[in-house]
Amino acid sequence: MDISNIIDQQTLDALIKFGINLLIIILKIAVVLGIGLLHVAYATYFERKVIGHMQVRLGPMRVGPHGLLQPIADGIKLFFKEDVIPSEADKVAFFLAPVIFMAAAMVNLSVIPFTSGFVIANINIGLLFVFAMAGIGIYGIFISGWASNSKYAFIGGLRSAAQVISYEVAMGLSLVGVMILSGSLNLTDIVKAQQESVFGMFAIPQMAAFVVFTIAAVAETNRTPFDLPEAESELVAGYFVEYSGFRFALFFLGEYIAMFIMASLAAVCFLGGWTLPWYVIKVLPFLKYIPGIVWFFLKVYAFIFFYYWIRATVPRYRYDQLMAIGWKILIPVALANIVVTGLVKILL
Amino acid sequence: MLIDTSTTGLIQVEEGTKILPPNVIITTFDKIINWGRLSSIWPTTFGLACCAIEMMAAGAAHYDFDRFGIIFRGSPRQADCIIVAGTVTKKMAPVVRRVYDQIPEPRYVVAMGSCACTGGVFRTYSTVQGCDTFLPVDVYVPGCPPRPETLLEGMMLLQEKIRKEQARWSPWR
Amino acid sequence: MIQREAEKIFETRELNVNMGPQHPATHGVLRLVLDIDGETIVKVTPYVGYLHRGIEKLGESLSYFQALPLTDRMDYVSAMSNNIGYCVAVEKLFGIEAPERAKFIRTMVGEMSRIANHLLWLATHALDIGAMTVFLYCFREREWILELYEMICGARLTVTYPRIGGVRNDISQEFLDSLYKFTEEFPSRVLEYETLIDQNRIWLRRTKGIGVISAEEAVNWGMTGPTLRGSGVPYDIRKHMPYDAYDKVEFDVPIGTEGDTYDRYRCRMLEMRQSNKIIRQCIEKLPLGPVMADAPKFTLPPKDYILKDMEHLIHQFMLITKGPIVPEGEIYVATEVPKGELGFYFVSDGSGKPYRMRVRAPSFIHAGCLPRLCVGHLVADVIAAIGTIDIVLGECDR
Amino acid sequence: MAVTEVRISIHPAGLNPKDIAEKIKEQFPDQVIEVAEFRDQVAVIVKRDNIVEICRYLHDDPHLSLDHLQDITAVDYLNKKDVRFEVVYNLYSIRYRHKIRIRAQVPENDPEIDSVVPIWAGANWHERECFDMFGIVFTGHPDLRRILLPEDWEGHPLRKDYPLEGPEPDKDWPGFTEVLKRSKELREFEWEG
Repeated sequence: MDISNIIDQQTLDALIKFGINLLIIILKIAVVLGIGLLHVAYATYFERKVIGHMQVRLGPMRVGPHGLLQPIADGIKLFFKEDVIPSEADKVAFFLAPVIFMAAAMVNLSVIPFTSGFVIANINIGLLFVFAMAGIGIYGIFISGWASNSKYAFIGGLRSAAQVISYEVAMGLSLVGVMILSGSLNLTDIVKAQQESVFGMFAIPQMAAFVVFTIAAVAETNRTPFDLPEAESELVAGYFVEYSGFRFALFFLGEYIAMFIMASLAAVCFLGGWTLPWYVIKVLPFLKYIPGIVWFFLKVYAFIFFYYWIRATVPRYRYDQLMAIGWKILIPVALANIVVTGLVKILL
Repeated sequence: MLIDTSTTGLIQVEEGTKILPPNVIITTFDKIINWGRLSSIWPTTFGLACCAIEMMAAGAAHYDFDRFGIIFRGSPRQADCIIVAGTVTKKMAPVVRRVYDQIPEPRYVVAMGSCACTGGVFRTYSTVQGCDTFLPVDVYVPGCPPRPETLLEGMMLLQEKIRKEQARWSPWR
Repeated sequence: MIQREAEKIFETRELNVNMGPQHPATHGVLRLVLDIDGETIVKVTPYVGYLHRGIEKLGESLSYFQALPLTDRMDYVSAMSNNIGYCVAVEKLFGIEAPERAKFIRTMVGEMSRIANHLLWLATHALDIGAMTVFLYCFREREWILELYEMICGARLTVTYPRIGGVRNDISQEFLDSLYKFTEEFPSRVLEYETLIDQNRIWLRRTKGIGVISAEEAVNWGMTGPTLRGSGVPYDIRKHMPYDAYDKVEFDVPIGTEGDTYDRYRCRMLEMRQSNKIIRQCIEKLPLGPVMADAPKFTLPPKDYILKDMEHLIHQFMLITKGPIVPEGEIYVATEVPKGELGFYFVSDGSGKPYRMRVRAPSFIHAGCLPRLCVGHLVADVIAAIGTIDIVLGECDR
Repeated sequence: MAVTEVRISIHPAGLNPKDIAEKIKEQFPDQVIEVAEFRDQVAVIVKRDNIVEICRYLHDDPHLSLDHLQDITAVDYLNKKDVRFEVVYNLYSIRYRHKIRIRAQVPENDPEIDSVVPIWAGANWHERECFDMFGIVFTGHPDLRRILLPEDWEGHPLRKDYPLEGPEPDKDWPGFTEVLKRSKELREFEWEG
């Protein structure tokens, strides 16, 4: 039977085009997912190595050459570990929490432009989407804290919810300046706007916003010095204290992916994404032959390295101090930055 | 190679014990999983007495447990092993047992120090004479307290033990 | 009105949180039950005794010489100081005195153990507050001290190097050289920790004004050591009741003013420097001579003789198993260990075993002050408070 | 900087402990039973009835000011003395640098003595330990529970008639025997399937 008898040529063309597009998207998802998971595995290794060397020791050495197989061994072990569900736990919520946390972090990968044209979903509200998903991620933390039926997890969940919500305000406000300058919420457009700007990257005109963003990003991902939800010396492991085996691994994955998202957001919104500022290329013209994705990942990993560096250096804030910084310093600074940016934009 | 159907069936060894006879797939799986387990033994942060200091020293810069993939986890739920580092008193015994019960399978016990092995010098009313009275100990590390190198040796013995395990990942073992 | 209605339906209670005995921040097996209102501490109830091994009872069943190794296992972080405390007390009971060289050696190794203790304290205190790198740095220097211990007695942690009436063996020139090198290097290492945390804003905010206790109250609670001196009370047994060679060396005692966690932290940091100074003076002033008191009735004969002739062997056997003949009486002798005042109270009934051996452990008293230090603060400050009083549960529970 | 280094002088102790003992004798003539001296340390043996008054006098008197309570403990003189227990207070004055030891006799059939917690807050845990180890009851103590041993432990270990190795295995602390029993059960547990 001939297909053209049923549907006309035009529809067929559209269908084939749609099919190809779908295939490309699936391929892209596979690539991004692969990158994401590999990143998580080796981000833990990277972290242990970096912090190890900062602390005058070596980090993993024995598992594979220079401990390179360490994350794989950890993964295998966690996968084959017994899955303990506390008898008093809320079972459905207990199952759901790590999935929500992980999924919310993973979905964010879809809007991150890795290089020119390589983005799974080039939606025009990319920035908002990231915030929305970060907001959903809190549910994972909060539900896990509630469902575990453990006081430590509960306190951790409460702390985390309050912390992430208040720092999301600061982070959102810090990015408003970027939005004003680029006139778009689309992450690809933001990068392009930076390419065309005089400064080459928004980190220079938006210095204050960048600082606020960096601090808020650390807080948003519950990392030292804002790692109160999982403060090891107070709450043992915080909201995931009762999770074992692969469920715990999911939280781990989610955390490192969230870190990756924050780092790439910083790279995209402030450091020019996959592009280099024009003046750098003018001075060192050969650099433009290096593909953009390399620059993107360099910027992302530099930011992640900064995360680790902080972790190895500073002590932990107390809960009320953390909130005070968020509400009393970061948000006013971000607001002032918006006002100044707006005025400059109108006047110029 | 496919599995020979005649050998995959469970065979009765003795009343109540069922084992899966070793074959290529099983042993390969064993190797991979055992390798994963022995390469990342995470003990709980659980110090009881003097030996805990040497345990900390073993985790610190000079001896660096992290080289072996050993990192301390605060929550027993995320740990694989408990290092009973120090004297177990009768008051503490229920707690130690409880921490052990909270660790998900497969779990291992390392008795570190003379006190944890036998009670040591403390043959008194309040001391448990060896934590093996209520815990299944895998490795005994003697010494009062054992040096960090000794503890490392103990952990490597535990690794050897895990390497020889058969099908601990399946219900038939 | 609505609120009152709501209060009828919903009851609000303090959340009751159990911390420990298995908890990363309780320095062993301390158990705290916290009643918290939100994040504020309403009530703290410490439970100790999870490491109660019956050392006092055991000491009463052993002769004076046999009980010495038990003191290592009390405060295992600074075992040397505890040994010295025991030996000083027993020597006073016996009425003998260690020779000059032994006194200087003891002062030296005692101060080494003070540094080792404060390093471990700083390591865990900083780790609890979140500065994890300080932990590793401190352990690096602690490891150095333990290696020096190994040079003199072969053990790292539980040394049992001081003996009743002196020390076990003489020290070598090689050890003195290594120790001198350590004292030259150490102040720069302390500076390294200080660059990491001393003026760190987060550290300051976490420690200033936390766990404040006034001088009168601190004395009333029975605090001793750096915990007391942080409140501004100049009480240091090394100065008040000098033992060993402390009256022959010069050193200052750091005193705080505010009585908060930060002042106690500063006190200990400065104490490390002072200890370093004392060690140097001991090396410089170290006299020649024997290291064991010439009192055959009360001290063990040298090992060489024991291995060679029968009389000394029998003598040693009798001393160890039956103990020396001690005059009847009672004695309380305190020494300044890194954690505070370590007192030994002996009642002797004339036999070779103490009739009553009582240990006044500073950690025990300090753990009792925890509720006083914590109430009204936040959960995170409990961790800082546990760190600041520097307790070791082995000593606390005995 | 808030923390300063001070040089504390090494000067001789304040009052001679014998003088302090004399003062106590003057103040409480009917309370003091005996004054014992051994190696320059003086102990005043007193009756237990007015121990709080004696301690308050020693603590508050401006010339004595024994503000630092070093230690409270007890000694069990089973078959050695007529009065079985003695509660021992070691006191020290940080300002004047003198010390004294007070020993209060507590009979076996009525092991009770007044608590000194109102004078020294630090006495709290010392007295709890005494109660735990000797079974001496401190009346007026705010929170007299066992401290080192579990609450439902039987016997007082530091009494001389308590065996060093503790009770027989079957009479052991129930918390521990329960653990042993449970671990034995779990060890013999048969896995199904």
